[in-house]
Amino acid sequence: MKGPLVTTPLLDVRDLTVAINRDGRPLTALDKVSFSVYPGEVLGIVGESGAGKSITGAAIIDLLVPPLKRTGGTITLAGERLDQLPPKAMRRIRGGKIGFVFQDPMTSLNPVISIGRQLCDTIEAHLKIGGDKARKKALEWIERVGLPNPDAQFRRYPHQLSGGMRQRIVIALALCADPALVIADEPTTALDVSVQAHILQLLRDLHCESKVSMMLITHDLGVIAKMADRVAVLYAGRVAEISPVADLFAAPKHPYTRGLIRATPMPAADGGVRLDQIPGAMPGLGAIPPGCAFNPRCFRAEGDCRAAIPPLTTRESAAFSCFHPLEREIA
Amino acid sequence: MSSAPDFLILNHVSKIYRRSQGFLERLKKADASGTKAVSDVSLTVRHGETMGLVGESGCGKSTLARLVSGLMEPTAGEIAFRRDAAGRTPRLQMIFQDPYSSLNGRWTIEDIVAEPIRVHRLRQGRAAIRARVDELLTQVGLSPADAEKYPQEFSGGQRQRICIARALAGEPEFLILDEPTSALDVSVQAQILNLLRDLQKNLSLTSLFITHNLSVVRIMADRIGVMYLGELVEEAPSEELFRRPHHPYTRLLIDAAPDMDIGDRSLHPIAGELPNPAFPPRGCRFHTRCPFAGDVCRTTAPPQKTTEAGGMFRCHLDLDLSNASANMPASKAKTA
Amino acid sequence: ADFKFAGPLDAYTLDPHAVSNTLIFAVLANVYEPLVRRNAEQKLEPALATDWKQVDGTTWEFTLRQGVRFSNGNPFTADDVVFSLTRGQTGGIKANLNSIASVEKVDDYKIRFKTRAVNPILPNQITNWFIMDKEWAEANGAVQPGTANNTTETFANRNAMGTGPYAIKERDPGVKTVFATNPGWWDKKTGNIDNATFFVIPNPSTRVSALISGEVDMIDGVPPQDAERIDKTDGLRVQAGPDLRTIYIQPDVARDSLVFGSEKTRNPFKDLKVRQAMELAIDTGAIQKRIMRNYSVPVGLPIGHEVNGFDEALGAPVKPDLDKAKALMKEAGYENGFSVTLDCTNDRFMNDEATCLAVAASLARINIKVEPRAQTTSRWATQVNPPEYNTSLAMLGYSPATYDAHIFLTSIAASRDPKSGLGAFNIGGYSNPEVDRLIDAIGKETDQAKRTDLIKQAFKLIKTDVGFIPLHQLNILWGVKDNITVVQPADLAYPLRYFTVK
Amino acid sequence: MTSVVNTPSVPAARRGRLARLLRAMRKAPGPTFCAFVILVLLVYAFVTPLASQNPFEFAGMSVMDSFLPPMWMADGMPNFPLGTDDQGRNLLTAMAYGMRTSIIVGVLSVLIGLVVGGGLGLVAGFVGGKVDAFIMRVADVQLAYPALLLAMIIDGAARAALGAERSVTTAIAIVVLSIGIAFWVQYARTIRSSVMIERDQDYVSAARITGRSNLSIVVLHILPNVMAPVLVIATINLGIAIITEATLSFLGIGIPVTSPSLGTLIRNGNNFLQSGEWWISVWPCLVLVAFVVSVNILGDHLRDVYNPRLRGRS
Amino acid sequence: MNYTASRIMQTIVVLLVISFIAFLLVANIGDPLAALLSADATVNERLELIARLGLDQPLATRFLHFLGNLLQGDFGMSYRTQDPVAHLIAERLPATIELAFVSLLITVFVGVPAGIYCGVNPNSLFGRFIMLISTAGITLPNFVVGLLLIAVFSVQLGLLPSFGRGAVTDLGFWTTGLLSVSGWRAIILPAATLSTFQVAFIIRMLRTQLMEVGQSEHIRFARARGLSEARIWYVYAIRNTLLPVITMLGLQLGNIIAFSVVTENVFAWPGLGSLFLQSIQSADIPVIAIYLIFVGLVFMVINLVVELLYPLIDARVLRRHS
Ligand SMILES: Nc1ncnc2c1ncn2[C@@H]1O[C@H](COP(=O)(O)OP(=O)(O)OP(=O)(O)O)[C@@H](O)[C@H]1O
Ligand SMILES: Nc1ncnc2c1ncn2[C@@H]1O[C@H](COP(=O)(O)OP(=O)(O)OP(=O)(O)O)[C@@H](O)[C@H]1O
Ligand SMILES: [Mg+2]
Ligand SMILES: [Mg+2]
Repeated sequence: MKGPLVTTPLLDVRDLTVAINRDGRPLTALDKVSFSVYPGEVLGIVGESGAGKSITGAAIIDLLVPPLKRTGGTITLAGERLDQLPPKAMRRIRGGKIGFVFQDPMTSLNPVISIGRQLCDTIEAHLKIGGDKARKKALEWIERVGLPNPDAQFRRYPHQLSGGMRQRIVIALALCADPALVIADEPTTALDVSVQAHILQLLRDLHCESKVSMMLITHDLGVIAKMADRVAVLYAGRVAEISPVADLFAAPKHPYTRGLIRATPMPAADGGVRLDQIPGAMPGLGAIPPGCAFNPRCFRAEGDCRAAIPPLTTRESAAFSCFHPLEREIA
Repeated sequence: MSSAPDFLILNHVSKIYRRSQGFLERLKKADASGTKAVSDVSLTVRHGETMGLVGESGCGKSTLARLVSGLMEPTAGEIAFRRDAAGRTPRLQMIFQDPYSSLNGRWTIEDIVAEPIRVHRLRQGRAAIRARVDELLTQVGLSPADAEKYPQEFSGGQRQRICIARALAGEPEFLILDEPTSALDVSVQAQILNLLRDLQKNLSLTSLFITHNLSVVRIMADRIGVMYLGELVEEAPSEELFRRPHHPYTRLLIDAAPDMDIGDRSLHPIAGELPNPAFPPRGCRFHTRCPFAGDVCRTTAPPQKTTEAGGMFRCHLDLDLSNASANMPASKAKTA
Repeated sequence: ADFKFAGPLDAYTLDPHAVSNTLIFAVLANVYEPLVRRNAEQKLEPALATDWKQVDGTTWEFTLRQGVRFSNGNPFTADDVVFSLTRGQTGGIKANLNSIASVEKVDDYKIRFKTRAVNPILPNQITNWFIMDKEWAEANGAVQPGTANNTTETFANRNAMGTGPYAIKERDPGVKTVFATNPGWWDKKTGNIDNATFFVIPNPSTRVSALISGEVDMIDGVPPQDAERIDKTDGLRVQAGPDLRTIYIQPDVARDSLVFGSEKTRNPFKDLKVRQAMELAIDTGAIQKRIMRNYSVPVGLPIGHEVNGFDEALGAPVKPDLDKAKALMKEAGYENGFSVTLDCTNDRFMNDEATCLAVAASLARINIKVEPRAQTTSRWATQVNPPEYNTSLAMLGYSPATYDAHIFLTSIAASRDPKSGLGAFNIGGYSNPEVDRLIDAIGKETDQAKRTDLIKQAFKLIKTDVGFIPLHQLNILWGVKDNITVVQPADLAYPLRYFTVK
Repeated sequence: MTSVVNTPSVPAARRGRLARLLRAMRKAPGPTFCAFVILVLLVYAFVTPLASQNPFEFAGMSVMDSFLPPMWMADGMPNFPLGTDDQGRNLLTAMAYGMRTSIIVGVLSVLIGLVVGGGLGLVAGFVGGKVDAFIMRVADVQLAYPALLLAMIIDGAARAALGAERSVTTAIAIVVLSIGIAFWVQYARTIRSSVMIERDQDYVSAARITGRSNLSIVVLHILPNVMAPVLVIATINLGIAIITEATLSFLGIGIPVTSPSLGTLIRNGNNFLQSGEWWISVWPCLVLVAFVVSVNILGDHLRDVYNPRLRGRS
Repeated sequence: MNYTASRIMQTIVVLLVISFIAFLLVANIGDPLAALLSADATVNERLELIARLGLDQPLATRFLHFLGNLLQGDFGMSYRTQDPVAHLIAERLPATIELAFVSLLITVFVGVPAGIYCGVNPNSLFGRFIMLISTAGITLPNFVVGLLLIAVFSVQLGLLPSFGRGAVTDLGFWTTGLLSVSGWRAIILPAATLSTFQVAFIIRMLRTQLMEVGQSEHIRFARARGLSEARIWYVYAIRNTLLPVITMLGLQLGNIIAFSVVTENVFAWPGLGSLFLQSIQSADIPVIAIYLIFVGLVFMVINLVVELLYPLIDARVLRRHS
């Protein structure tokens, strides 16, 4: 594993804040989220639905949909401040420097444009090559993501492919302009177990070949366990914990992290054992309690948790925002 | 367990979804083929038992559930419930995967939960019905005050609780759960699974639990059936199935799901893709993806075999797959 | 000179014998010629016949013009006349030729007609009977006039072959008709139109616009309300002249109850006092002023001033007198009135629908609740015309093409008689034996002065009976460019030969 | 399935209806203004006739009052604020009556379309198969014959059937019927496609498993869920119906001038546009445009609000 | 292929139904004799004509006869003009088709850009302005629009003719006004009138469709790949809206036919609409019946062609039916 502390990060996100203007009242969807991705690293981002995972991804490449708006923080990619880029330059980053894999392969491909055309368009937009060269590269990528008979696939339309094949194309589209970073937003959630394993394998192979950095957004801890080098846990728009993957499972610092792990039914668990559930539900937007967002569900919550938002504290290789972090013994 | 009486028997049940035919096709009396979503499934569920059903998407799990629930008629075979002294079949209820589409957005929670009570006349009078609704809502962890609200005001997990309350309101003897938690977050899923397990224990329900998540089915089911392309390829008591699967597909399925073991980060994709269910392969349906497939698998449908533990599987080979990931042959099939 | 003009309707067909229709005659009179025609002053003058005389009560002798050629060069002879008579008598115009029993060719340029009865006005009756080239008709299979149940189109439907001042150069039915001058015409045109194009523009607003924007030189059917606008426009004027057509209201006095109205046991219109009251209640002056914008002439008789037999004294419009009308209604026992439906057209005469409403409003003042029912002519006719006569009160218009009142008397004022065809268009079933007797006498009278006197007597009776309630005589309204002089006959024709472009 | 919007577990206390309405109005001033215009015109159309003499009663009509301009122009008279038409009718009240007729025609024809189309659409969508194919094929044919053609045909046939006995009511009935019939396809198609979606929703399966009959499922469960888009179409169709009626009267088969609709007033007034009596057609035209534009904008707004794609998952 | 065949089959059945309805109209719309006989016809003349026209036969026999004639290409004769109906329709058809064609051109060259603009910039001031205008366009009755255009462009400005087709060229089977300057000048106003509804309609369609597509996942994904906005809207998004827009336009054909009746009347345009109106006014039943069948046929054929063209626009359609 590459030591994250020795190199400078490829992507550095500091205090990223995203708000929604609902009836004139600004609601915070992301509250001062900070993390970094190092070159060649896979950063996993986990959290329950609505935790703000997708917004984080979208905010980085400035793809937030209107009621959502980035209101603060800095985003630096290889020294370049993305948050200050004009739209035109941002377009160069998107796809060119940062590839994005969407969750649902069924809806993220344009149904009336052929696979090949979509690939060529993307390649031409970034690599300044055209015509036959782009075509050749597109064919290469179709082959690289493991689709047989690239020439035939090139002419096909998305509906002629199965879900797994489409997701492969989506990945090809994200990677075909040789970006430095790939953000994959739940790349396997919509897929079946068997296909999921295929896609994860593909991502891993591509990652090994090209050393591209990766932000892997998921809510499946199993995927995290297999794929991530480091993990950021989001809760209600805030970072709960950032740890190397081994530490996260072995010794989670934040009670929420532990709750999440224990609530996940896993084959390793004994069939007779009762699942541990976290009481309550994640607060919705605008209903975040004062203090630590997790305090109403937390078994360790005390007065200070209700009074102030715990700051992100770094300890050894991990960072967490909790006043009463769990010790290794408890886990 | 095995001494309990049979509750539901499926006898060589098949379901074919026919393609809608054009006028000319019908004139030509073209072959009446279609998607054989469920093919020749025989299954017995005993009283008080939870039968789990797993398989990849499109293998016919939901179709089977709809057949059992009576929403659809099987094309062939029969489905028989145990009848009570009066010759009545047991009341059944069903809980669906999508908590958003399974509640009518124009009805209040009270009306939704009360519907089975009213239809089956389980309680008489407004007050009695309301009291029962409140009781049920409390039972699934909601508050009686929620009865006046509309489904839109609830989160997915809460909705699924409402669905459970509605199902319970019908005082079912048999409960079909079609992927009841796969739309939910882990933390909510744990809550719902716990709730369901409590209910199973307390109400001694017989149920059919469908999911594609093996971990979930392992926790929830007493016996598990594995389906592939409409066929039941293996069926065994829960622990037995995980300990010593007999069908290669079961093994591969178990391995394919990523676990939280960070010591071993290898992935185990099943080679190849699921064939089009409308045109299943000849012989053993799994042979296109099976690492052990031999010539016989490509030509002849495998026989049904029983195991000493009371399980069943369909495979030509009799493999010991108890810890197979190590000695699996490399995949031969390519992604199609 | 070239001339473009537009009207609301097109001639259905170019066949002069297929349908008896004013518009068809108006168009065809430029192409075909009758034996006797009307001049610019509407007086009879020789056309294809140079001379005619009544040999005896039932025989008329016509001398035909020599040296006349059809526009295809064929000479005009008595054969063509005989042919056209036979043809006409099998076609839709046969009613107009009804009085002729037979024709006899004396020589190539002399013919004799035998009439069924004594007929002093035969020349007046045949001004719209056009002579067609016999050879042409035979060569083109147009011997029979078109009838609706034909399976093929008659050649004469879209083509014409007459001796007139113009020939049809181009015909697009319902769209336009192009007339080109006939260089071999026997007579001299007083005007200077060489080529004329007639356009059909059904929408009145569009028609007026086309005139104002200069796309056409003349339009027919100027809505009265737009006349002022046209007059005020530089280079345009409104040419208004009397229309032969007179608009009147006729109550149904034949039935014993109202088919469309409140009275189901008695028919108030049978009461003379009610009819008198209605006549007194309708303010024709107001209608003239407001609705027709002075482009109409209130009259006291259901025939116009130009018609032979019109009596100035009788023809003066009735002065409205509401009090007297109310008194009459009271006397008749209808102080509280009754209700009745008034059947009107809404696309036939100038402002017919508005007139209809105004009449209803007038009658409301003597408590007759009139429900106006305005319909398109085709529907109105199906309902009101024979044999149904399915109306209790109808607004009608009549235009005696012969310029003679006799035709009004025979077809409208005479008691209905299906056998003889008398009174066929007597929609209200008016019947006065004395009038019938006079009509018979008029038909036989050959002395013009005596005849006119008899006509006046008949109208006097009709007037006293109030069998018809006359409203007004219409005007023909043309919008014309100032540099064009036109002649505007009262029978709606467009005599292009008189038109001059300066 | 990504739920974009997460529901707060503790739903905010329900705001009062009034407060919600006010909020909606503040968010959409345009549609609010339109709703206001519609309201004013409705009051005008339905209250004026109660408080004034019917200008179409011949008893009170005088041709001598005809063509009076609006009162602020020379020759105008204060008792005819907007002027008079060719028959001397007070345009201010005449338009109210006309508007009332137009609205009645619009509403009735929309209702007919809604009932016929809704019923057929429900059946087609729910039963499916051959019944569906048949109904939809008939719908295809119907589309070839829009209201204008239908009206001419029905009008002719009705005359043949009823003879001359033809009052204002029959005229209105014919117009309403033709426009209504021309509309049914839209409703049928919309309802059918929504029913086909709803039919497969799990809540329907749940009700069926519980033992509900097909009829009660359709009535209790499906119908309430498919009405929203249809009601939006209905609002927009109301405007179209009124205009269609106006066009019909231009062709002479609309409602008779004796108890005119707005359309008939416009058609009639058109004859006097060039002669300078602009007010006879301009006022009704303005009222018509104001009403229909308002109805349309409001309908469009409702459609956006009730967009089925955004519905349910909030 | 099979799909095509069954569609054509259904279309034929539907056409039979239409012809039956049209025939019923012939039988029931009114008394054909009223239009045929002169007013003073005797009872005998009447009976003779009834027999000659076969009106004394039972309805079924008459329908078969009508159908037989129809299939032999005999469409009957107009009562009014005593022309063969087929001739009348053939004569008027070019004018209407050219009118519809030019109005379609206007729709495409005005409506489509405006609709795209509104769809891409739904909240811009100009976009809202276009929407307001288009709402008014739907609102104003067709005849009012026509007369207004005449008042402005013919009377006030004197730029364009107010009626007729201008100079037409006869190509033998077709008369066209599109080969002469005056023909083009003459077609502008009526085509504009006829297209007001379509333009407004297509603007709204495109706007809604584009707004919907604009929010779809695949457009977001296209953005995430850094494609230019122009490419995203004009290639990726527009393609997705084509199918519904073309379908809806095809279904609007009925309205175009209906509005052409009004437009042709206003502009004295010598097309089928004028013919139909004149026929209705004079109860010319054979023309009405054939016109109705013809309109149904054209509608069916055009929509069938549109449907058969779907796969060219959107390959998904093929799969739905195969
Ligand atoms: N377009 C939007 N309008 C309003 N609220 C939004 C929008 N998009 C997201 N949100 C809100 O922002 C919060 C975070 O959403 P986000 O999509 O990032 O969640 P997520 O962690 O990706 O969840 P999931 O696992 O369901 O994808 C949620 O509460 C959601 O309701
Ligand atoms: N109504 C239908 N008509 C035709 N084919 C159908 C229909 N419903 C399902 N199928 C087909 O039948 C097969 C089995 O479908 P089913 O829904 O039972 O699968 P499943 O195992 O429940 O999948 P999932 O896990 O995605 O819910 C699939 O191939 C599907 O495409
Ligand atoms: Mg997400
Ligand atoms: Mg399923």
